[in-house]
Amino acid sequence: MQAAILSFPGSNREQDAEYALAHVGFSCQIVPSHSAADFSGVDVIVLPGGFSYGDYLRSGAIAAKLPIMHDVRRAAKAGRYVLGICNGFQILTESRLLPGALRMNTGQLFVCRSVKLNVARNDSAFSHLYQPNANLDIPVAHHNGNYFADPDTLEQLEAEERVIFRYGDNPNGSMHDIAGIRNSADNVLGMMPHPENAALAHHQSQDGLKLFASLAARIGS
Amino acid sequence: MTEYRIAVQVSLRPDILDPAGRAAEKSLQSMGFAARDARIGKTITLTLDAADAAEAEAKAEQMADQLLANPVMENCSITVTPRM
Amino acid sequence: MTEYRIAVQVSLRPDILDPAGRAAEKSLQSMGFAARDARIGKTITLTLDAADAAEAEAKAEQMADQLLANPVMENCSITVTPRM
Amino acid sequence: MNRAPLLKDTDFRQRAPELGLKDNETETILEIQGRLPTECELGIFSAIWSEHCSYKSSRAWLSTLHTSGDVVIHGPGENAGVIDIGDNQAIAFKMESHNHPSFIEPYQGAATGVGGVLRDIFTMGARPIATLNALRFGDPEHPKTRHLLRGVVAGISGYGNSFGVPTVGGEVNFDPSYNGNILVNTMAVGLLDQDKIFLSAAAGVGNPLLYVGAATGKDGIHGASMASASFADDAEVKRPTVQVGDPFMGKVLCDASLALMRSGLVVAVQDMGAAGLTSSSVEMASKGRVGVKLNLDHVPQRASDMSAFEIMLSESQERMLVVLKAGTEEAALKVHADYALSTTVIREITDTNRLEVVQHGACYADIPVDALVNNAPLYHRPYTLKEPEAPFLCQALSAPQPPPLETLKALFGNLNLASKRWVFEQYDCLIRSQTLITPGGGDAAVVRIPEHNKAIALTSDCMPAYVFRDPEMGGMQAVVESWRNLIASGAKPLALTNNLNFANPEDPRIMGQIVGAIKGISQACTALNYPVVSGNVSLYNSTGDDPILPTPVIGGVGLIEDQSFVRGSALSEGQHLVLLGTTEGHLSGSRYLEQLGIKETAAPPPINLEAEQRNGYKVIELIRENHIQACHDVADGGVLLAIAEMCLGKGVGITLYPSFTGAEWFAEDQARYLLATNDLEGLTTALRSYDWQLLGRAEGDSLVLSEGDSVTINTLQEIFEHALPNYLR
Ligand SMILES: Nc1ncnc2c1ncn2[C@@H]1O[C@H](COP(=O)(O)OP(=O)(O)O)[C@@H](O)[C@H]1O
Ligand SMILES: [Mg+2]
Repeated sequence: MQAAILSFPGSNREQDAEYALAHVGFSCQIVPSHSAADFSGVDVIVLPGGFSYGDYLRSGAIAAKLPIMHDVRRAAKAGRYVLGICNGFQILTESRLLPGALRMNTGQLFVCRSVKLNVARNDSAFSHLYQPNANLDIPVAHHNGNYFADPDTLEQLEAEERVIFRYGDNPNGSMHDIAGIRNSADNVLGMMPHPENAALAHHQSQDGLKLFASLAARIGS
Repeated sequence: MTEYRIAVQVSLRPDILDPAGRAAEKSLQSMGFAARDARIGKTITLTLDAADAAEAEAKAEQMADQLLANPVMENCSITVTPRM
Repeated sequence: MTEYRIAVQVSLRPDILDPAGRAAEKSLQSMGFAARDARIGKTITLTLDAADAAEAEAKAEQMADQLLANPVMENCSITVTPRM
Repeated sequence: MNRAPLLKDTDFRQRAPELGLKDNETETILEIQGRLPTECELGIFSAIWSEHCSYKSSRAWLSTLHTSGDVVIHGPGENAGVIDIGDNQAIAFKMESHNHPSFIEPYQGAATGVGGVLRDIFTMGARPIATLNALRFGDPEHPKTRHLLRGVVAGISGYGNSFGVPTVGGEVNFDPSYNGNILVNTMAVGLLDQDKIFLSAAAGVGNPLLYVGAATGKDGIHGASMASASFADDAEVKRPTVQVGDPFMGKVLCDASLALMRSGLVVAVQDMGAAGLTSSSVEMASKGRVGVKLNLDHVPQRASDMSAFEIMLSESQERMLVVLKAGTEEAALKVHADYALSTTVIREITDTNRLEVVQHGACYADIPVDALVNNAPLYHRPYTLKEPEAPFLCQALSAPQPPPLETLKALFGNLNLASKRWVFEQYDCLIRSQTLITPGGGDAAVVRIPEHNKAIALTSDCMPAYVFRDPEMGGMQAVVESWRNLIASGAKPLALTNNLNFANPEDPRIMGQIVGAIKGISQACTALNYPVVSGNVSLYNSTGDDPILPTPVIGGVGLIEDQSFVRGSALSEGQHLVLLGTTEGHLSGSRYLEQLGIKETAAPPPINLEAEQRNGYKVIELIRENHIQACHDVADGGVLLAIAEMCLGKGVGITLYPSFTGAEWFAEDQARYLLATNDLEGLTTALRSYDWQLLGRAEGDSLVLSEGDSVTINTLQEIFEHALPNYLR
């Protein structure tokens, strides 16, 4: 199983993602974002956390305009899995691979803490190993994690059952407590919390591990 | 070619709550100013060469659409002034 | 008392580094726009009651000085328009 | 080559003091140069001889610190201290202040403080793995305090989180003495291999000198000197401007620098910190006993009209100087191109031992480096040591005193003791995926070393109220408290860095505080074999005539050889709680008296270094033999507060047996630890011949005193957690 972890200038959780992916059996390569990429041998593309381009202008906005995002879009169309975590989620919305936008937290402060995360759907490639409605402890670490979409989009997301994770104790003002959503083909997931920081034996929680394991199981089967 | 100074004013769509504006408003009020309806937007200013004002404006609009504003949540308005 | 709409434009002083402006400019350039000297400022708009425009402007200046801008690194300019 | 105009004698004598130079220093410049200097030369002298760069008031005393030991690879003098943690690995660490800039512009001041100390770390070839910050603000009700607190914390958060280094610990305190002069001290910690340490000594005549990173602008020109103003005709242009941090560039600079160092092309590296290009080039030349020739025309510039003086003294951020092996320029530029980082050759290393600065074909400075460095002023400033008063013990308090639980609640609501969650939740403490103990979880932060079973513990400590009452005892106390915090988290203390924040050293009483504190630090370090490997001195911290409390902050690093030794401070249901150490009832400088509004200046709790060693080494052993499962040192606030803090961790209550009464609960005697155990018998057997007492057993949901008074842990939790957010609402 092959994972490609994109590294944009200013990404900083590439290695955190690699530790968790490697733990469930992926072999990982870190792919710099400055040239075109060939994802044909890759099972999952990960857009990691961080501050791509300093998060200047808007989080994820500048990274979303890079040519490599065309390759990501093509790979997603071809059915490869794409996982955007935190800044990765912001890049996915800015590049319209997922709907909506991530605004500044209502509290206006960066927030790093463990949150209660509810698995709203466990029928996804990214969540099928979780119990239905499982409650997880997973940390967030972001300044712009407040999910926003217009009413029609929200309605559509709910109707199509595309909200995969919801906050139990909403840390940022996200609409509908949205913490993570998928595309309709269920191969692209964006989420603000950091499952890779709740995955290893020495972490305070291991509740994020099943996300990576779900993917591994789906790809391996 | 003329040099144009472009200002792109980006503001949150009016139907969207602006917590930063609210916070500034509250601080102002606690300092004794009876300010209300405060909103915070941003202004990107830049210089551009173009044949005429119409071209400058068209380019500015493209820049705003493609990068400077996110239509999911933001509106923008553009002013173009030739640079002397 | 009249209602006034106040806009306080806060921009970094020209000799101060603006990393966000730089990043936006570079991105625009790599998208094919020949933009230069990009700077990002913010605009605070709010509503205020005052006897006349002069009072509104004076109050706006105080607000800018005391909270909205830090004069060691920012300049600001104020526009006041009566609200119809 | 033409020489830039020399200053006229009258201009020289007028400008020198404006740049902070004293008369005798001005004369020395004339002697060294054998003529009047150029404006640029004068700027260089004043920067290198500023208090900040030359340590002219403190150097004589700093040399008395204990700086050697088995673990020390590089002590003070390099960009950061470096210590041995086994397996050919080392830790580089350092603390730096950014006090004055943070008062002027809290966000950028604090942010650039973080950026600066991170550069000190990666300049040595180390990957930054953690930062801490020690913050001191004025009276909470002072009109500026909220704004400064918000701005500083946001600045640290903004820089550190984006750079991608976990901020894992620190301290936040309030005292009116900081009203006009806050303290913002940041500690950075990096990991590197012992055979890949980079130093700043330049070498190799003819080797190219590389300028890496951000362009030079008119930022913080001459920030290193206390120069007030007006070098020029146009005051607006020359007004010292604020430095703006660019964490994105900082991270790119770090990644690219480490890559370049791995490439084998690099001879020496130096970051541009205070006094920018001046101090970095002088330092590289001086350490390597070589000369440096700079062509300023090749220095990337943000403004078009910068003078040689401005370029040499700019404190623009995110810049480094690198000496390359001859002929490797192309290869180096290629490494940097991969990171989209701009790099330029700005000339070379020479054999002249002179600093030569060229701009527009003219020579703007030509100074002998050895004379510049060796003749830096050194002052043995007069000092008066404060005679400590008699101690203040519990017995001296007149009855009646408030019920202990009322005091406990009041203390938890005191911003100095309340939860700092509002602060540390703004810091990403998890990035890198290696943090084992996060803020609030234990006495020290603990960060794992990847691919090993070991970890390091980190802490920062100081009790200014003690230092004020007895500088020597207070200096010692800061050292032993950091030592205890490391031990309580499961570590063996290795070494420390320090940030000595004091007021005006020209006042003999303040100089006495400096001397006393350094003596105390030195004694404690020697006794505990806990050397100082790096540090920083920040003087002239006062508002008008009001000095800050003397604040020598200690940043400690310890090693946990095996992750199973890591201990948090949270008590678990069923555990027994034991106090190790002796309680005599010292109250001076305590939070208790502060809370009661009792003003005194009596001697602070004394430090007994033998008792510290005896108890500290015992706790190290108890943890390794797994006799204790959680541990917490008793610090300000005393035993009852420390017990309550242990209860808050997991929300478990405790029933206390008869032990202390009244004010004794809040005494701040030193060398004490709270030990939580599942196996009381094993622990007490191991503690035979130690002074200990059994305090209680963890159960229920309340803290219950033996007299029957009780308070629910929930109540305490609410007071503790809400104090700071309510204050900032
Ligand atoms: N500025 C800060 N940054 C990060 N963590 C902080 C800061 N201030 C306090 N903390 C954390 O809050 C907790 C409590 O701080 P403090 O009361 O000073 O601890 P202690 O008394 O145990 O040394 C510690 O874990 C400390 O690291
Ligand atoms: Mg403490």
